Amino acid sequence: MNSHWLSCLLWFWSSFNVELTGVKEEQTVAVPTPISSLDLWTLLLQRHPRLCELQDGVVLAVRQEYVAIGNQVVTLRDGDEVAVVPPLSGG
Amino acid sequence: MNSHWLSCLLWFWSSFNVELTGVKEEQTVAVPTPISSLDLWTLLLQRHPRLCELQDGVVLAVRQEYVAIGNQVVTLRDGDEVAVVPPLSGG
Amino acid sequence: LAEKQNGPRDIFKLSCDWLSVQEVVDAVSSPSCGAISVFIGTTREDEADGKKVVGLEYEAYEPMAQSEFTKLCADIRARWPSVTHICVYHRLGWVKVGEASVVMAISSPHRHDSQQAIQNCISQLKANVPIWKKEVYNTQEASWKENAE
Amino acid sequence: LAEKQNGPRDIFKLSCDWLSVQEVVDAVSSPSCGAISVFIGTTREDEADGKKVVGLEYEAYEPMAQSEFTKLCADIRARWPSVTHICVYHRLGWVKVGEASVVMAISSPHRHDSQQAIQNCISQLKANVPIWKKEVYNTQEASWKENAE
Repeated sequence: MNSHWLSCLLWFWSSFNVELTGVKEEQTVAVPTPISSLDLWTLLLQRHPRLCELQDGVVLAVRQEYVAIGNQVVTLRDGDEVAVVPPLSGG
Repeated sequence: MNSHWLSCLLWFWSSFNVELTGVKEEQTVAVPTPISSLDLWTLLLQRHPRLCELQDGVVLAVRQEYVAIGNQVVTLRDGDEVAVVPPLSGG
Repeated sequence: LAEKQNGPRDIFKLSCDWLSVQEVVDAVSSPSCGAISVFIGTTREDEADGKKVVGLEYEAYEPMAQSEFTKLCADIRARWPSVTHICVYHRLGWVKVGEASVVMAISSPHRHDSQQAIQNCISQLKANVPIWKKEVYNTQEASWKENAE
Repeated sequence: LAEKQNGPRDIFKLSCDWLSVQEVVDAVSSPSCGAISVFIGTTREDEADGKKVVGLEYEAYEPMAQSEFTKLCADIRARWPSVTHICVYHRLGWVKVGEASVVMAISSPHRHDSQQAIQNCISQLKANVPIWKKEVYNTQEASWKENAE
């Protein structure tokens, strides 16, 4: 596995997350890559334990594309944008 | 048959008819009653032969209720409103 | 009076003036409704046998149009009981290309009812409300139309 | 430039200001279209556990919302090729009861396409565009919502 750690722009786009994590944006998160989306989510939960309150229906967005939390492997590049996306409620 | 003749208010509501008959409203048409809607239409055609240009899709309205041209028997009362209704095109 | 103002509204207007979408929307607005569906029918730029349509001339059998609208509303309310307000404005007389000939709006607490009801409303209006249009061409000619459905 | 102006328009705006229905309708108007379907989502007067909703607070992941809207338009145009223009305005921030949170309009030459497309548009927006709302109650409390579908 050609795994290495890199820096990702971690976004908490919804106030759900802001309220849970207390931050809107983290600039300097080190993340291994490639990584399964489930491992990426687990890593985020370790940094921000209150995110577990979201649980059901949460997905990630990597480079502004939705990624379900599961076995799907994500390849990250330096500076990539990773967002935590709780259930939508627009309209 | 308890048939008798009475006066009807005959309306030509659409310009189709106005253009064909040259009148918008006739006050003093004598009509037998009861009468089938087909006979009523035939009577109108005799008075205004150019109405035959309408033919397909034309219906009558008696007291502002649609009446298909056919065997249906209409009982008219003095002063009733009878209108010739060509195919609709609202909207 | 308050009860009347808060009850369901069925509003129908035939008008020779330009139709305001905002006015029709405002007529069906209600704090109990999360959804307003609107349909606007406009005069389309069209050609027939090489002649260009420049506008439409509308005419109605006015008292019967009102009574058919009343039936139409009763039918919609029977099928979609959650429908709150219904408003239909239809132009009469000359309507030039690009302008609205009909603006209708229906409100309901949730969106599916108003969306289904508005489709039914325009279909019923075309099928049952005694209104006619004449296409007027750039050649000065004109011809009466018939709704296909 | 003329070609660009006459070509299909996909317009998306996130706005903290009151939404003008007329502006959205004008954005999709076209002489080639006989039909404009509009959907307006408004903040409904509602109660939850005896608390009254006084308004909604909207938030979006803005750049991704724009890119999801672009995908949504591509999907609509694939399903209904006759759709001409698509315009969606969505409020952000505070929206009090009775005001519109979303106004969308779709134009097409004939009505069935714009009517089906507008239903699909609001469904896809709710399912895919990263926007969230928080219900704010008369008790000063608030709770984040989740679209049921």
